[in-house]
Amino acid sequence: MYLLSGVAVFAVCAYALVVHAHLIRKVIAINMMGSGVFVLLTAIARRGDETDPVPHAMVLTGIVVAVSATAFALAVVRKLHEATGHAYLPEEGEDAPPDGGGG
Amino acid sequence: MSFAGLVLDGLLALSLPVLAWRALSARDLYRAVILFITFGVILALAWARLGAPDIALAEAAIGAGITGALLLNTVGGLSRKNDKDDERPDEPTDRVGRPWRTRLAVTVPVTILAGGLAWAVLSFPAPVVDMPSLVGEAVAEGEVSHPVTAVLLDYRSYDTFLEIGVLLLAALCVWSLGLSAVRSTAPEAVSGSPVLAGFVRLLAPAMVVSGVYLLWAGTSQPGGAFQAGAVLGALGVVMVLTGLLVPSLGRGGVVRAGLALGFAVFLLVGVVSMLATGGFLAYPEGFEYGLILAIEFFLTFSIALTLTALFTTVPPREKGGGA
Amino acid sequence: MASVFENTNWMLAPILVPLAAATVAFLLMGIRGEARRNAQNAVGLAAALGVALSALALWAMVSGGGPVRYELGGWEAPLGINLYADGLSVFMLITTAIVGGAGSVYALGYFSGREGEDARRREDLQDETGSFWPLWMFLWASMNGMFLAADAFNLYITLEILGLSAAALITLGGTRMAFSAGMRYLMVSLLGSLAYLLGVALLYGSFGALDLATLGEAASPIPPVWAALALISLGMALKTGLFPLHFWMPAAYTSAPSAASAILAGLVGKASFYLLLRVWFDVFGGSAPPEYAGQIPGVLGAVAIVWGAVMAMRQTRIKTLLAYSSVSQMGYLFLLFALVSGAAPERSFEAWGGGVYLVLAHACAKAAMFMAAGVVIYSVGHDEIPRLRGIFQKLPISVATFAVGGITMMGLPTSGGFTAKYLLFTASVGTGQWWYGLVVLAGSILAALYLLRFLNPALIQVPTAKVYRDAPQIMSGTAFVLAIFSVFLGLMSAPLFELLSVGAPFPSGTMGGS
Amino acid sequence: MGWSAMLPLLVILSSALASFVIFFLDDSRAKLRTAIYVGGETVKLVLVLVMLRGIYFEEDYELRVPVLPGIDFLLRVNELSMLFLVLSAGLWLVTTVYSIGYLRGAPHRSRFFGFFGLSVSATAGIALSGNLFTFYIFYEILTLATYPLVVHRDTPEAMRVGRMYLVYTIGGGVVLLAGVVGLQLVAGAVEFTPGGALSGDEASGAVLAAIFFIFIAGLGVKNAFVPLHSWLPAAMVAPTPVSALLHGVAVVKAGAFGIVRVVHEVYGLELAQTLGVLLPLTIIASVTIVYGSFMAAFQDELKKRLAYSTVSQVSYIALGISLFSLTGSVGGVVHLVHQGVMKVTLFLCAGAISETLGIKHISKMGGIGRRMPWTMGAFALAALGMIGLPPMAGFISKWYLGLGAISAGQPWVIAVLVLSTVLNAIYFLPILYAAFFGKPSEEVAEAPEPEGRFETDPLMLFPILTTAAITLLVGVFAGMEISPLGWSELIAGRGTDYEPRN
Repeated sequence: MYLLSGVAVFAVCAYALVVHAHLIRKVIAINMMGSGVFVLLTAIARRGDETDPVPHAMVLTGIVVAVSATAFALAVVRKLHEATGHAYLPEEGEDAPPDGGGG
Repeated sequence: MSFAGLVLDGLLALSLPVLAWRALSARDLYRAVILFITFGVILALAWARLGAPDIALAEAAIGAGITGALLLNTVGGLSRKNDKDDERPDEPTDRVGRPWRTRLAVTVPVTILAGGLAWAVLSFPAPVVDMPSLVGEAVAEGEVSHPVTAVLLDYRSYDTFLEIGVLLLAALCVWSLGLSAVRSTAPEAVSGSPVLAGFVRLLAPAMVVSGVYLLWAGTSQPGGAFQAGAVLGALGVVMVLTGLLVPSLGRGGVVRAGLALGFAVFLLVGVVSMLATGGFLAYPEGFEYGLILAIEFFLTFSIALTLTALFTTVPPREKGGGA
Repeated sequence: MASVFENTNWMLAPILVPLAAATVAFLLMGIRGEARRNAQNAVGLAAALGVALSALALWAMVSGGGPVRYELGGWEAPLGINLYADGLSVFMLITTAIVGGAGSVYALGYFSGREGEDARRREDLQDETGSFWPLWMFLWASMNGMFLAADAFNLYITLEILGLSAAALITLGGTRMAFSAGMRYLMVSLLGSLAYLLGVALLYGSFGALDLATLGEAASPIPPVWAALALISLGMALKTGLFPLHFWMPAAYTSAPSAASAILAGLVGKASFYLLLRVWFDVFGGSAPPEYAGQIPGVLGAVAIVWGAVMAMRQTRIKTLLAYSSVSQMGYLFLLFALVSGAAPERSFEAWGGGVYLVLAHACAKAAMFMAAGVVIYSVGHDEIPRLRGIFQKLPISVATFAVGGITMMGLPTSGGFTAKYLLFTASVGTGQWWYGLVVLAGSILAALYLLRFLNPALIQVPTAKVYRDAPQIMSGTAFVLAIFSVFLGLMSAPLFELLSVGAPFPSGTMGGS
Repeated sequence: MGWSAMLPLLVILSSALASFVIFFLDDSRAKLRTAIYVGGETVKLVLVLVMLRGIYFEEDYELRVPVLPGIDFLLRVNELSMLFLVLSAGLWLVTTVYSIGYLRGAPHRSRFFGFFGLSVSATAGIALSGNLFTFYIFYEILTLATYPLVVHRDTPEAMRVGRMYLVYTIGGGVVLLAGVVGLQLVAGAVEFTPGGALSGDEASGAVLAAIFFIFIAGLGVKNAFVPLHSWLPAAMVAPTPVSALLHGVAVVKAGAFGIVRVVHEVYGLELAQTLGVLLPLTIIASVTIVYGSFMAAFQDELKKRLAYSTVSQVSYIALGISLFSLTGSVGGVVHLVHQGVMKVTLFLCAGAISETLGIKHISKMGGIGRRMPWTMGAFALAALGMIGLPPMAGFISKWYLGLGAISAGQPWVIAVLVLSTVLNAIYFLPILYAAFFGKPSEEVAEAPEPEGRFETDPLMLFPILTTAAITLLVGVFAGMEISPLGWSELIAGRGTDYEPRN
């Protein structure tokens, strides 16, 4: 049951990650995608007679890694917002103007 | 499993993807973040049900708590700037990114992905390696009785070592951007409120005590450096929000040393053990418990400090501690 | 001396040395100005030396005694985490030692720019926060850690360190474009790692182990394994920048500071490619991936070769030209999947070895070329080709570096690119898939065309752009030496292939001839 | 590794190392550069002569280094190598001396001489390669080393041509590589063997024939077979010594030499005949000969006319090789040398004229023979040789080619030779006539008087006279055993027993 739940969360967020343009939504999507994997791992840990601690350790590690990445991602979003006034990534083709666009 | 339990599990399992969907398609970003935090809380519940109290604790403190605070902080920072800059005033509520054609084009592969994954997870074979009993045997012989802690700090200590490296790296990455402090997103009344500050002052010792307890308990029951560090990190965030801690946290050198401490101690223990026993992170006989506890102590400190630093995002000042 | 090299603790040095250096360099960030730069430079160079020495030690160890396994914490797999070094691992370590070492030396000069010399737009040469060295050391450690890892989850952590530090290095560029490129790379990288992690979760769910060797023994063709392989391949193809997943690459390589671009383009993409090699050929060793599966990366790689080259021809900046050239060159790497799973198993080592050799050859040449581009930007303030007509008169060494590095792109002798492409071509004809061979050959001509796009105007004798300041000799010198090295790589292939054959997934005895 | 193994390598390195050193010299240090250069050349020539003697007495020189498992880097010397090596080393010396005069005071001389030396090193490598793989490596190095020479003037026009040059030659190289790999896969490592390395059992005849034509297509670019020739006239933008190098010694010849190697020492005449690949080659060569001659007649720019002449003349080599006849082969191989000497002379003259008088077009060369008698005398000698006037070098070639055509049963080739000779006469004789008997053109009349004792820079004049003399001598003394002809007979006769020597 939780196996499928994890898969569903992963798929929903994968969809949202591509569809939504706002970077904060993308960050949230990636975070929850990770959670989907973690749910799957924990569910795997529960399959046998006794609980398997190894996936638990993996998830704990994963959570810490996720918060680290999120913190950096959000900081870049802020920086981008400072520099450009919005929090979107340029669309394909916009990001390599001939003069480098670096301003 | 009881019927009630089954129903609860079903509800939790079902609500996770639904909440995810709701959060990501929420009307505005604030709502999205709030739904994200709710998702985290439900997730913590689910983990508790799945027999993973360690993860539930960590998720509540880090996944929902600190990540949520980070998101709120950023959303607040962005919308504040937008007040001044009317170029895209509607930004925080924006949610439509792509025309329907693109959406359809994305839906098809995602559906295939979901279907394929579901098929895959439903056809798991019986595992070749019986990992639980392997761990069980090793724990029975070792000095640390809580299996998750034993895995984290002994059998797979190298992973944990690198993971602390990730935390340190994250702080470094954030600082490399040279951001200035976000003015506290909490309403003025909150950050300046003496009542709240007083409450936090009262709360702080309690949280420190619970953090230390978690740390110590971790060797024999759920808890450990991560949970303790997460709780203390959350405390740090609250203290920054209420103005009890300056965003730069203190003198640069001290903060830096504090951040690197956990990683450095881990590295040092690894190298020393390599010299002593010939294997990296192979604890000498009899020192296992003490060394793990020592590492955990420093980790807790560094994790808490790093989480707080990741929240403030402000590089430390090199001279004096003024914000 | 021999006994010293037999100590398997050497295996940790390529990881721990840069990690320790990263910590020290991080602490040194607190010092200001010249003193910090000097101190960080010293730490960085010491680490580069350490990595080089340990890579050599491992070379000696692996060549002498075959693949080495190291049990971390004294715990046997599958309970504990192992490190594992075979020929491929050591080959990759040597690659990072060479290119990373050169990148470090280059950075000495690159970040020595003084503030306020000129108000014109420049790359941020100051590295005001002193972040370059610690970030780069983390990045280096993560790559080396990846090459030595024998544990699926451990690989995930190294992937994350790699992604974070690489993204931060891109944002060091400090421009608007650098922030968006860094953000895009970060997203791509996180998505790639998550896909990988999900794949690992599926494998753990199937077999209950994370140790690669254990997984390799247990692997059987069942749905979760296919799904895992697909997810891992997708994630790594995304991070490597396989067409059409290369969209993040041009902006990322272009907007990073050139010292970082050289490292990113030279090494970072190769790390995820390495992981693909491991997973396909060592973990699943031909048991799980169906014969035709290799055609997918193969065909995409072939398209990438042509597409990247055509796009490169249309660029007006040196760095974007080089970035698209990377898209094209990365395509060559992916050909090997089609060639290895082809009908003629005796050709497999050729294809595999050719691809791996191109990793080294391309890393050296492309890093050198990015370094040369950096010298141009440092001196002139931009890298726009139309405004660099006749720049050879002012910056002969850098233009020469570009030209010499280009020999590898074109796959001409005696460069390492020649050796690699020769092998790939032989394998494609030998397995009856001559159409891949045609693409390999066509790629050489296309490479000549896009290289001339810069070389032609650069060599013309016309009044040329003003040089605002002279780049430190160490920058142009390093780039040139690295480029020259790449040209002679073709002559040094014998010992390197001997190394590669240690623990290789394919027998090497049949190579060449029939 | 003994002395005899190192000798071939030293021959290549002597000029390569000198070139590397020269790259790092400042342009102004002409004396030092010349000293290094001449030093390298002297060493090289001595080594070549030592080897020449050794080969004559049937010593072996072989250096084998495994590069990839199963693939060797192989330098091995045989009579054919020596022929090409002596040609390249000798003419290199001459053109170098000439270049020193030609480029006096010009920019980027260090770059020029560096790549000049590298090109000749690559040519030496081509001559000494013992297998196809090694041959290919040097063939491509030659491409790269000559590119900077072609674009030496750095004008937009030069860059455009350089691009064309690179695309053509790299394209050719890539096709050649396809052939090399194809043969490697079919027959394993193929080493050059007099009389042919292949037995014909390696694969079906169709496959071997296909690979043969891949080789011809790849080598045909440098050899400038029609329709792959258009880079050659365009490459005239290069400084004249470079043109001389490209036409007489290095690039075009590398293609021709490669064809000789492939036909004679990879496939062998007999196998090639059995596969039926010789006749198509004869036809391609014939078409190129006629087309080149024809085009040459329409050029007014002297260097362009010489370039088309090269297109035509170089294919004599392939023509001779493609005749299933010992005599034909001798004619082809000997033309490798003869054409080189004659064409270098012509180019050096053209360069001297344009440098001294600024004249580049034939229509302005009226009366030039009176202003520059020695130069034009040399030009006349070489041009008459090209036409095939006895006893000049070109006559010997054509004579043997004609005999070969008859003995190979392809008498129509005679018609090609005659037609080409007529065209040669049409495009050379008017030049000679105008130069010596025509009315002085404005440019010639207004040209300044020579500054010194000589009509032009002595460093340019002496090389011209030297090569002109050689043109005459190789023809007059063709009967001697060590003449190019004698040597070619030696080459053609090895490993063959299908035709008695005539």
